[in-house]
Amino acid sequence: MFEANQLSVAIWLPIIGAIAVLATGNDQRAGLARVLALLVSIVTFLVTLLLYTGFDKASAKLQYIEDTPWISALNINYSLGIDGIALLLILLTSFITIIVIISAWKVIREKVAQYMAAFLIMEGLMIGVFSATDAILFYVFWEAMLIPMFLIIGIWGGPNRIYATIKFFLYTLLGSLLMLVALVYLYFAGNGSFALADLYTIKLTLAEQIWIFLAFFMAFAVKIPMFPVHTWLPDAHVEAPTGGSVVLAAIMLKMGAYGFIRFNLPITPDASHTLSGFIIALSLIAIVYIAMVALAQTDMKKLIAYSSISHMGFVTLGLFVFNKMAIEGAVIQMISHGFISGAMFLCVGVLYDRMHTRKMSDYGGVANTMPKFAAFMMLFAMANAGLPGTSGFVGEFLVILGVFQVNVWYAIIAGTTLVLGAAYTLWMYKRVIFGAINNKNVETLNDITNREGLYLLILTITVLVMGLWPAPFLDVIHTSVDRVLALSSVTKL
Amino acid sequence: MMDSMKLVYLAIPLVCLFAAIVAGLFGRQIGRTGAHTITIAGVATACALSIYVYVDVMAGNTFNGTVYIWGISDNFPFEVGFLIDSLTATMMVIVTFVSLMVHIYTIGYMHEDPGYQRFFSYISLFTFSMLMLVMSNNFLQLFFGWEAVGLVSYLLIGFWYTRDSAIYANMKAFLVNRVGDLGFLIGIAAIYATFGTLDYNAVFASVPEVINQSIEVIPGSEWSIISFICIMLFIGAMGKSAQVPLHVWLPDSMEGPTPISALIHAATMVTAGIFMVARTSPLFEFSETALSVVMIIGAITAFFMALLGLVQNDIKRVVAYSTLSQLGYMTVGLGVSGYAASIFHLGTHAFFKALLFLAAGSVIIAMHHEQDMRKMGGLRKFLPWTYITAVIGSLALAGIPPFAGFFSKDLIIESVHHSELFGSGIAYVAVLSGVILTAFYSFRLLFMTFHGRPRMDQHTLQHVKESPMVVILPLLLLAIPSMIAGAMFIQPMAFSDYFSGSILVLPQHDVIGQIAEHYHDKSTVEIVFGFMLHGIMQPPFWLAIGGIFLAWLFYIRRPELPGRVTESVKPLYNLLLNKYYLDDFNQKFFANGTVGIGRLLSKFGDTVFIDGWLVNGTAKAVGYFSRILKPLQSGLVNQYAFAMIIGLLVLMTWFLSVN
Amino acid sequence: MTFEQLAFYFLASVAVVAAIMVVTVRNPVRAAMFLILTFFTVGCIWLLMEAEFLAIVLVLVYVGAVMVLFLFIVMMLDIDIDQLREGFGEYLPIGATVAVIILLQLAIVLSSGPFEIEQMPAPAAATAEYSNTHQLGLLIYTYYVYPFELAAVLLLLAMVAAISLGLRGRSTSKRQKPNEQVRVHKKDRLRMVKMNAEKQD
Amino acid sequence: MIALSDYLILGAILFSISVAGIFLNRKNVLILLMSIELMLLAVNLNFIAFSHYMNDLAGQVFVFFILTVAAAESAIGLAIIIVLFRRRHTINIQDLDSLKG
Repeated sequence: MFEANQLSVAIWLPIIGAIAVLATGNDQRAGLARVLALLVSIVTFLVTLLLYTGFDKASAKLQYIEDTPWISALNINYSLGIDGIALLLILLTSFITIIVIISAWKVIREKVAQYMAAFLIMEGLMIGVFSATDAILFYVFWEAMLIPMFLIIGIWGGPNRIYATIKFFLYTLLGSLLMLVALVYLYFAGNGSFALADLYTIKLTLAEQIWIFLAFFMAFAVKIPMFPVHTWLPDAHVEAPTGGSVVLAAIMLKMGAYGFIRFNLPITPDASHTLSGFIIALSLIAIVYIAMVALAQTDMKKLIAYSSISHMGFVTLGLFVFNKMAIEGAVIQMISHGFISGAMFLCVGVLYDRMHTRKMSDYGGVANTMPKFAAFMMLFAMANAGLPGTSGFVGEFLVILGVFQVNVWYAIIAGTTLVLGAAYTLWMYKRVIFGAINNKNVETLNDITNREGLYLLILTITVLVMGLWPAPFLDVIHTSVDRVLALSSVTKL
Repeated sequence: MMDSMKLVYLAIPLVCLFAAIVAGLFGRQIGRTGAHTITIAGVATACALSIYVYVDVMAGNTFNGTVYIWGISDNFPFEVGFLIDSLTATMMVIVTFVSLMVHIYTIGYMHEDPGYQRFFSYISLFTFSMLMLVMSNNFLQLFFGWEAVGLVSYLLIGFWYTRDSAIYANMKAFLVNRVGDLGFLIGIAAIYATFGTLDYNAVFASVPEVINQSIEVIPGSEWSIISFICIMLFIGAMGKSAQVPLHVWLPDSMEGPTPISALIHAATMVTAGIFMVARTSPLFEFSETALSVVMIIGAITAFFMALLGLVQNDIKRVVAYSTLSQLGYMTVGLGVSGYAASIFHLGTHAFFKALLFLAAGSVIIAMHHEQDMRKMGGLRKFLPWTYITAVIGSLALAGIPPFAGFFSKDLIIESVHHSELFGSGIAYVAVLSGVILTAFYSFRLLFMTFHGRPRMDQHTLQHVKESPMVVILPLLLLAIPSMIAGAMFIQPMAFSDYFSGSILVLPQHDVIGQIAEHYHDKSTVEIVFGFMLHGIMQPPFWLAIGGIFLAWLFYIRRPELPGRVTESVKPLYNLLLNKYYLDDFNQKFFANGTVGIGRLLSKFGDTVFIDGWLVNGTAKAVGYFSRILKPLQSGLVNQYAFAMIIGLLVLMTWFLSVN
Repeated sequence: MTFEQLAFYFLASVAVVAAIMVVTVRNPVRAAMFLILTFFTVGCIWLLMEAEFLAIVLVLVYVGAVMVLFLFIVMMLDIDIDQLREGFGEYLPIGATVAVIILLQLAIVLSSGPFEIEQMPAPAAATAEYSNTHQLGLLIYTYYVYPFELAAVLLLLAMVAAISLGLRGRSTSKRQKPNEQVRVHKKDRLRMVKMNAEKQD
Repeated sequence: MIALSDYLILGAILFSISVAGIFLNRKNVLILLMSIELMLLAVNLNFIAFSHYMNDLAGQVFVFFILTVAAAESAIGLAIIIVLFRRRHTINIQDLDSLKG
């Protein structure tokens, strides 16, 4: 029973748990809500960990398949199944949720149960997105996920949150509606099925493929986000509470890239090849342009948000050169960026909780009063700059190695992130952490508490392990990447 | 047997890492004594084991094996592994020995600093990283160590993080290095794309197969793939080994505490580039273009950086520029295929330059952290041990026989002399003129600091006293190899098949082989004396003597001369004082330029264009049209009814006209 | 001209004239009365077409109930008729034009042939046993039973809605109004009066 | 015999009159409602005529439902007018534009 429905358990357990958390009611029983939420998230993580241990790395097939009719009139099924790429992303999701719940422990004091529940619901929906193998099911999870995020930013966010939420919502909705159009077209163009496996076999002309590609592209590019549809991200990050930023950066951005892997590459392989130059150009612009924009930021969260966009440029670059190493690098970059950007936002959150400002000029010399924190943040900053030995390096390295085999200049331009990424990250670090104590507020800062130390330590270990020994992460995706490459190299004309 | 050696190899870096972690994470618990005890014990162990490994390698036991598989991608296993041969073993001994000396010295130098434990943790971590770098058997791990030493260097330059100049310098160092690393990474990518592997031996073995392959980087011009790879790798080396124009970070790195200037920015890390080129000699040998580039860059560095050393007044900066210049010598040596000479010089330089830095540090301690030489003078009497060791270091640096520097530097100069590579003539001139400059500035330092009248204020003068034993001991221990290492190792390193397993020199490039012909079939003692005798009859020796004499003339005999000379060549002097305006240029053009472009893009690209025009523009357009259409929504029911009826009318008319 | 035709033309012309009066008279009461007349005559015309049940329903429901309702309302509300007539005829040209065009177009369609007596002969008159009501009932209670139930619900709903809309709470009741109680300010209830202390002797 | 078209033309005339009525009475919502009733009557007339001539009772059933709806509509419409008048003391349509865009 459990084995056959393990994915469903991973999806619905946090959602049911969230209802239980909501049932604890108002803030008078906030403590209970916190403990319950943590328990639910840990159990979910264990469930997803079992997915990993039971996963057959040698098989290219989807695993943990479930298939139940849902709306039989339209031949829509509740069908789930994962490959190695989805597996890693699901693990990332359940892992980050635990971190987010711990990080919100003392910080969120109002509407605690609702906050925790929103994250748990989002966790379930995100796992749903990664495991859906029916396009409509995917779409439903995809859209439903917007709601908790919308609420998280809109309720627990900063002063300008309404603008940010509306921008976030409209941007992403615009994209996803086009995706729905493409899905409906495919439904009629094919044999009346929304199952991904069926969509992969539809014959399409090049013109059709290009239109469908562009429709999907809008949905996923907004989510990633790619230049030039990226401007919602800095605003959303700035206004979101720490946990919201973490989930947004760590997981939601990955869905766009995941969408490319699941939809664009296999459904419209010829268009993907035709338009790869365009995507690569956008990715390279993201890497260089956004890195430069990041240099100009004065707000820490904005800077990290831009850095996320720049790093996601590597993911799209890796995906569209159709080279196995580059795609594996892109997947690893997705996972690693989940940890690192999450950690960076948590670091900013630690500072924000104490000083209630994100402006770098309000800081300076934090290392004097918060040495432990400075050490943690140094590590994450270095990981963000892609230092070997941290997880940030693995993805970038593999992508550059893969891309070089395709084009020298792509690799060189992508490589500038080595300099620019280090420049903006370290400059921020220099302005915030180093230096003499800048003002009275910094002088009275307390170093991190045990709780903060706990989650930063967990992330530190993860980042280092992944950097020093990425083999366990790479091993599960080989056959899946082979499958993606095989699907994307078959012409559909 | 093999397994136990494998354990030894593993233990050497890991013991340093372990010490670093303990000192770093539990610094408060174990206290200052605990911190320096454990790290020194760690490095001493590593040093002892390295010597053991060295002896073992000399006995012919090399090793090449995998420690663990880092990850597999595209069916290629990226590995972490060790390659232990003569080159590695030599580097290991140099690194661990200098590191051990610096560890001991630090006890005295940093004893008042609140970040004592942190400092020990960092330098142990550095030793670990450097060992990983030199022991690597593949390019990936090389890059690991490469970046890791860069990180520790960054941390240590910014050790006193409250100083603005320090945190400026460390960021500069990291970023300039990163520019080099970009080239390095592209080089590694090119290697993987060409050879399908990153393992040294596998790559080197298949070099002849790809020798005719080319790559079209700029459309229309085909480059040899080997040349491309080598030049890219060398760009990495330029960053790490501070070759022009990526040298700008090294003088600024003197903001760090002196022990790390000695360890990282003189003896070991900056020579990583030299080591890397020597290690990849089987690639460089097949590209004369790349060799020429290496040689010319090295020659430029050697000469022009030496010029800058003439005008510096900060004691550490003089030594820093001399390091730059000496790195240039090593690079020239690489360029003319005298890898053995370069590694030889690397070794002797590590000893005498660490010695000089530590001696300078000792002076700085005595002067209460005053570094300006114009406020020193006459310290000979107060700091006898420091003085003696500094003299030994300076003589070695100037290349006076029989000190270590003479042998290695002369070997490089001779190699350049014998080279027939494109540009070797200019390089020869550059390194020769570098000799006189080297001698001049190193004795200028010596004279200004230790001789003449004391120029410091009375208060400081009264408190000047010789440094404690923990400071002097490393000086003495480094002075010994600075004296004898040259004579001891010239025969095995240069004139035997010492490096034959690790460095490849093609017969047509074998300059050292040509030199060696003179010393064929001679005993070590004969070679040493023969080499010295030969050296005394060559221009470099006399140039060095001339340089020392000039320094004596300028700073002892006629102290008013320097002022007069600088007056007469004011523009040149200013040019040198401002370091050829390179720093200003970099700051204005690259740093400010990039940030400026970033601000511009942020403001106009993101805020005005995308957000302002595209995003909010769409919203505004919608709003504009809705305002136009708004009056239609009058709220009056009868108007809506009119509209419906008129619509009905239109539909009916259309229907009628169709039928 | 048969009797039927005579009756039809008479009733039709009365209906048209009454309809015109409905939309043109000033007084709503009169308009309502004319509307009743229109309904009545049209009901008679329906009788001509043997739709007895609906004709009766029309008269009963509309004339008897709906129009009475109208009249009640008109008389209940104190309407300023003159003001409501202002601007009457302002749109007469366009209104008339539109009406005439629609009429013409309809006439073109209707008189174009298919509805003439030749194409659509009048059915034979029903026999005496034929009961329109019976037939309709058979249909409604069998085939259309669900819509019929729905219509019943709809009417109930309309009734409830109309009552609840028109219901005015008794003003004498002592209901509490918490929202107003909460919104009360001190100054609404409390007045500070300055008084000189009076000496008590 | 009376032709079908006669009934239909009568319906058309009644319909047109009510259309004109809507144009003419821009202010009195009551007469507007009456015009709508008139319009429905015209439609019903058509239904019954067709029902009669095509010998199909479905048309009459339809009229039946239309009458139901129309009754409900006028009941609620009038109730609304009462509430409206109570609040605004007018039934002038020109004043009822609070839903203006």
